[in-house]
Amino acid sequence: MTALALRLRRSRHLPVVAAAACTLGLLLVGSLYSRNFLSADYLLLQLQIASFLGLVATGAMLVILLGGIDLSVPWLVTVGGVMSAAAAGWWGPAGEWLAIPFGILCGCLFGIVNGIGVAYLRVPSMIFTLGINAVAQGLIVVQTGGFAPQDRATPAMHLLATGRSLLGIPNPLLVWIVVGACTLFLLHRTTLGRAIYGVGNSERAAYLSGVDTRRVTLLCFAIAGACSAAAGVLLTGYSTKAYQAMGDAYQLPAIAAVVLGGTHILGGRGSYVGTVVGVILITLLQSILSVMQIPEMGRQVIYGAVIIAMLLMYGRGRRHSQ
Amino acid sequence: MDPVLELVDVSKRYGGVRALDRAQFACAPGRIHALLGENGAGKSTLIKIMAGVVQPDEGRIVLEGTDRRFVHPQHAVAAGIACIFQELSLMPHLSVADNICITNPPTRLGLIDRRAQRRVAEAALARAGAQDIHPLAPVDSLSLSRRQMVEIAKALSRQPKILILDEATSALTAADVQRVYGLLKRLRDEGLAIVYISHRMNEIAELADECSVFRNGRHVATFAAGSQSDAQTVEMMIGRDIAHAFPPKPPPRAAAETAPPALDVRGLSWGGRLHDIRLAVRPGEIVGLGGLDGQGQREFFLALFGVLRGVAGEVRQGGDPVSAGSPRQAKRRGIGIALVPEDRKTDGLMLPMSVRDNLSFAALDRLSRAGVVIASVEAEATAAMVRRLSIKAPELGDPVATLSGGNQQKVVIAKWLMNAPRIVLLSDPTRGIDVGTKQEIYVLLRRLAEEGAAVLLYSTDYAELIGCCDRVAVFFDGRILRWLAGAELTEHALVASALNLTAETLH
Amino acid sequence: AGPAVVSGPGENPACFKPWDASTKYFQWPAKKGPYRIALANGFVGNTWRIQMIKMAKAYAATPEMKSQIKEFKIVSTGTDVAAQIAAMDNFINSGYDAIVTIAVNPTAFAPVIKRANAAGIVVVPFDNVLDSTEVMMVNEDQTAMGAQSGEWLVKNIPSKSGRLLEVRGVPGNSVDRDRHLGFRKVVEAPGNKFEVVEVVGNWDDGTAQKAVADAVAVHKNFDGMYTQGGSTGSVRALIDAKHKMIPVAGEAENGFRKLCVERAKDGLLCTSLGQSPGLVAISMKAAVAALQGKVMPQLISVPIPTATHPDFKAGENYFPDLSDNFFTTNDFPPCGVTLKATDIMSKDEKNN
Amino acid sequence: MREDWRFRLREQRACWTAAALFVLIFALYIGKHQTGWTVPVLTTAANKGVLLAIVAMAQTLPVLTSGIDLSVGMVFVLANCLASHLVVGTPLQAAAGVLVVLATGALCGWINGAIIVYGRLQPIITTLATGAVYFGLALGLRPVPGGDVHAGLADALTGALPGGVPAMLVVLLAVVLGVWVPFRRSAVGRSALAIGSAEAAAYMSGVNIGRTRLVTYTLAGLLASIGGLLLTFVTYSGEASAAIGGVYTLNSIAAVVIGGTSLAGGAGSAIGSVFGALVLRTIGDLLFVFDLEPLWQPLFQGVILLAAVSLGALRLLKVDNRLDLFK
Ligand SMILES: Nc1ncnc2c1ncn2[C@@H]1O[C@H](COP(=O)(O)OP(=O)(O)OP(=O)(O)O)[C@@H](O)[C@H]1O
Ligand SMILES: Nc1ncnc2c1ncn2[C@@H]1O[C@H](COP(=O)(O)OP(=O)(O)OP(=O)(O)O)[C@@H](O)[C@H]1O
Ligand SMILES: [Mg+2]
Ligand SMILES: [Mg+2]
Repeated sequence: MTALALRLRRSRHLPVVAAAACTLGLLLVGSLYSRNFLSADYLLLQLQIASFLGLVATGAMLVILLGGIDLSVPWLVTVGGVMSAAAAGWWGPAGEWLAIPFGILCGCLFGIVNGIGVAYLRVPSMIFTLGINAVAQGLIVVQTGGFAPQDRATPAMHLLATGRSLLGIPNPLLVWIVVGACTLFLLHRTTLGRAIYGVGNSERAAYLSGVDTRRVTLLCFAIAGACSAAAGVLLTGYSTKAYQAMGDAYQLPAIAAVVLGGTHILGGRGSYVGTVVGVILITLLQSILSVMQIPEMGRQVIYGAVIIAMLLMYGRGRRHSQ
Repeated sequence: MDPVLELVDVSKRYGGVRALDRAQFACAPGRIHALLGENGAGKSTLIKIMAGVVQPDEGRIVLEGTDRRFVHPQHAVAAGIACIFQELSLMPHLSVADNICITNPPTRLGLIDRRAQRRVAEAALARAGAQDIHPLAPVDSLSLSRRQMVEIAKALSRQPKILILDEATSALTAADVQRVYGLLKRLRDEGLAIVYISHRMNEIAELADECSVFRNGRHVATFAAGSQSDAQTVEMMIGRDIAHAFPPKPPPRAAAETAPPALDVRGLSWGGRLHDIRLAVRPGEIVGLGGLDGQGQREFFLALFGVLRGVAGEVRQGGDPVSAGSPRQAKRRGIGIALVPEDRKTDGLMLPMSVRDNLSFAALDRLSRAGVVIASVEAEATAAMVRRLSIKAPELGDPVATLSGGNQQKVVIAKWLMNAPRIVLLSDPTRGIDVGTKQEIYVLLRRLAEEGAAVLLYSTDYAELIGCCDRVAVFFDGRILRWLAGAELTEHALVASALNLTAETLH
Repeated sequence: AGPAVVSGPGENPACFKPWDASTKYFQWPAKKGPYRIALANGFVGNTWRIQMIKMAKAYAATPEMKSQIKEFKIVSTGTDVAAQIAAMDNFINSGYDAIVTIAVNPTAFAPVIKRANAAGIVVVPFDNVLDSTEVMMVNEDQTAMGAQSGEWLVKNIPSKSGRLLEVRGVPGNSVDRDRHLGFRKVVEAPGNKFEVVEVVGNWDDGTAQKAVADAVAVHKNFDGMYTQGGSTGSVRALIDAKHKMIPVAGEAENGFRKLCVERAKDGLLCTSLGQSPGLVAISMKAAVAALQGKVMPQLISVPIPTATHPDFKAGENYFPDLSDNFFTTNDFPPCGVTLKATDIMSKDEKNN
Repeated sequence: MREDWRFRLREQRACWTAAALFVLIFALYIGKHQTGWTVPVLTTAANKGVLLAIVAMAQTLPVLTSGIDLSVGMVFVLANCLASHLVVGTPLQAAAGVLVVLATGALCGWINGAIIVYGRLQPIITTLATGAVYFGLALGLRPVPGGDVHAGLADALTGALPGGVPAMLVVLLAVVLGVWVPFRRSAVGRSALAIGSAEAAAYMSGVNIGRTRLVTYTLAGLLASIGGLLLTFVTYSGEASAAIGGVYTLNSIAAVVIGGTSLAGGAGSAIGSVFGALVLRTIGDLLFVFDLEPLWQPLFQGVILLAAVSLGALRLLKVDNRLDLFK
């Protein structure tokens, strides 16, 4: 038993296994409250809802792997939603289909600015993305307040966010699966993926190995911006409209999910599978605490305590000079 | 005389490496005790144990007759042991005075008394013979040799009973070296026990009262200075004849002389740090860079590798001017430069990443199509490289941090060989590497050259330069001061030109 | 200084309706117009606030107000209560005649009101108001809003039993508390046998939609729903879950009302009552009246604009062509505030 | 001795830059203000500015050790809620309440430090999580806004002294002199800088790393709670608002950066952060003196914030060894 625990502790899969075990544990606790927590309906719904967070966390993970952090999530999600809906309004029927790529593109542009600030101006990501978040908010307030763009989701967006086109699997889950598969491929099979891990472990060493580390950073932030915006598009489809501050609920859960999935907050280490498990864990935790009507106070305390407890379980960090 | 500090049967392993193996050591007050041994013999580990930085796996530390355990450097400091580490332990953002008094500042009402601290620092600097250093200067504004003096002053300010210096003179200017000699002799006469590590035999001869030789983590012998000849001492350190450590050099070939140089540097300058460097290397040649540490050798490599901004001068390859604005350009097929940086832990490797990922990292462009790594090609290429350099790694998927230092260094070299470079720059590639591995690396360098690469080797180890290189350019203050080749290439000539003996009076 | 407490009745009681019989009346010394009026807003990043700001600007530009206002300045300070207090102080220091405000945290405003009174400045908090009888305020009765929603639900669930879903607002906010208490008082009154399930929706469509979806997935069946805000999202979640259509008491978002009309044939029964961004206009009007020396009730009760099935009328109390996020009720005829919805959130911007 | 000045100035350069930036912006603000340099205007600015300044000081301490404290805002809110319960009644009771509030803040900071030192977790994620816990506790204390505070104390601290000096500035000065200066001048404060500068070197020099971190985070918690206490005096009430906690945390980091402290640690000063905070606050105040469209105000603030934090990029022009970019 202890031997097994020790082996696990040494292997890189401990976070994934632990988070998965914790997820199962949560479901069991939930099922004491209501059988329905184990129903397929409920679980599929959770996966559908987790997809939104999953997309955001995908971008967040890329940035964290680099050793950065992206605090512009809330308003980039809103940018994605508002701009896609607006595009549908501007371009009429053609906008129907252009809307989705346009929204994502807008997020991507903001992501590129993030990347320029972090990679080329070398402003700490924590602070530059904070500034971009404020700018994005400002632009959206001006845009909705000044020009009253359309904010209704197109049918295509609605279908993408709530439909079930394949074997009863929610469409957003399909989207997440596709994005997740691409990310897995990106991280583990491409030169860019290697470069991301390299930069996260030691930007110096990666640079001296002939990697254009600034371009890698720029790309990751661009992808992160696009992921946030894509989540915004899906959310718009889900609630059939885009609205201000729709991304507020995603910033901290995304970071928490990535870290609970075993990605090192200082970068360079982590697997996407871990992030997937982390996202599901966080979504379930939020949902179960909500449905069990735990008062907000208790929810916050439990939420924080779970994060600390799990990280402590993954093993304490190494000491410095040894 | 009774020893003040005694280490009995101490052992220490780092992963697979036995840094110390039941080693013995004792030092007495009023004596300078030299620790001798090859790179990686375990000298630094031994003194780190004395200083409480590293905990021994087994063995006892006896201080003034009582068994002690130093679980934290503070305890050793409190016990009167002051240590100057090989990797300096200064805080670059803090001022000289802050550094000197970091653990035991003079206080008034619980707060640091800055005036008193300044006096302490001034006194310590004066004692170390470095009055020219301003106590309020931030350490990161000082040159390496000045920093080393600060480090010495810092150790002195702790009023130690035992003073340990680990290659404390490696980066000093000649004038400072003399000052430190005088200081150490004075301290010895005041009754301190001094442990002195150096690779320079002349320093040992001048200073030491006693010598202890270590080899591969074992204590080999302790004897009074002067009782053994240099040759005997070296024999003890290396365990065999030095001549066999290096592969034979090929005779100078007439044809090679006329071949166009693989690298032709003309008038390269950078800021105030590199001045008008001219140098040509032909394929098949190993050219050494000598001189004291920090005379611009590293910057020269960085300039060639495209890391520095604002480099003036011309670099030609096969007659065509080339310019690399970044390592990415420098490693391109057309240019084909590889740089093996001296600090493998921060610059050469991504420690938590697997051996395989590290090996293929610099050559991914060759192992991928359209940005997608072809796993089979990668596996084959890395396996071939592991065989070629006989890298000992239990599992290629393990983090490279779990390998021993020598094997890590091999990984750094291998990762660049994957790229089939035409010009290889190596910066102190054998630092902290055991004897056997070193020899393998020398053979490898020679083979690389024979295969047509041009090799530039910077080393702080004179024997290495003499044994390995066809020619050596001695750097001094950002210039090439002298070229040494053939019979001129002796330790004496290297040392003399490294210290720029004719210019010594200027300092 | 501050206003003198006088006896009623006050100015234009149809518009400035006193809260209840015990409401005091205030009178400030009359000042000569035109006046300098400020709006100290907190957060801006949601549709309600944007609509409120545009409403304020539009109302200030009406002929009626234009003649009375020399300068109208709007500052939004974000969510930090200290910054908003400083904004109020700044307006006081700069000698504005009246300050209209939505407090980030109303209990925090006592000291600033004191300073305003000392300077003879009329402060009119609205929407998120204070538990104070020392300052003139404009609001809808939040407890009554909860109670009214509860009553309507009880009335529309003949069995007076079953499971109700309550979607609450931002935790820690007094509006959330008042509406919640009002609602619970009614549905938990003797004679009713409801089981109430409570989730937190943060007055946000996305959050509410998720919370309702979760609740439906676990509890399967509800007989009625009260949602404090994010009503569109709450109903969406019912529709997405293919839950049977039930009576829903919600806020006054346009999207909610649109859904109510659309799904009425499936049995969705709605009442929609909400906080109107138009409160700002009434507050501005009240501020001007006070400055003119009129007698004003201390607590002005604005009627809760309510629309209940089957009285939803396109172009009147909901707007099929406008955004879902639009808040439907903006005009208050008794007050002469008759800004048309399309004037405020129209696509071709004229008043920006 | 002339050289002494040169070194002292160099050490304080970032701090002076922030101070100069503040003076510039504040002069612009006062110059355009309708009433200008008067006691009420200064008092208003001080009441708002000092809160953020103190939270920014709290943030500076962990940042100096190359850590970060994402829970400062939540400790600030928790202290506010606690103070609205405890700092009431007779002067003696109020004083006891103040002590309890400050002790609670220090305890929160100590818990952060203990998890970081003994649990060996990263500060950023540790404090993110503990921040949630502290907010939960605050919500438990104040389910809805309310409470009260000792009015005499509050009036005294938020008003102006007889000479026309805003009392809050005096409080700020007292905190600087009472907490920051002793910290900076003590061995433990210098150890904190040493850790941020080079942790391994500090360890080898015999610096007690664990204890230093513990003290640093504890003081950060204490300072954050002083901020929360002052917020109570400004608002006469307590409120558990996640939004406020978030705003103060993020602004405190921005203030630290604008104040010239590097997020990589090792160098910087809380005085710089104080000016950074005042700069941020004055940027907000510019909205009063410039007639901006209300809906353009958030954009204006965002752009200025972005510009202010990007100022540091100017130093890149001087870098001639690209490896220096990666430290
Ligand atoms: N080699 C080191 N490099 C850097 N910091 C160190 C090192 N060793 C210890 N420290 C710091 O000093 C603190 C106290 O060290 P100490 O050795 O007393 O830990 P400990 O409490 O004994 O650990 P454990 O609980 O694992 O036995 C550590 O938490 C760490 O921050
Ligand atoms: N932190 C460490 N982790 C792993 N291996 C180490 C570590 N420190 C030293 N070693 C290994 O232990 C052995 C002894 O190293 P040590 O530094 O004591 O040698 P040294 O005699 O001081 O050599 P040099 O003359 O190069 O300074 C070497 O093989 C080295 O690679
Ligand atoms: Mg050596
Ligand atoms: Mg050594």
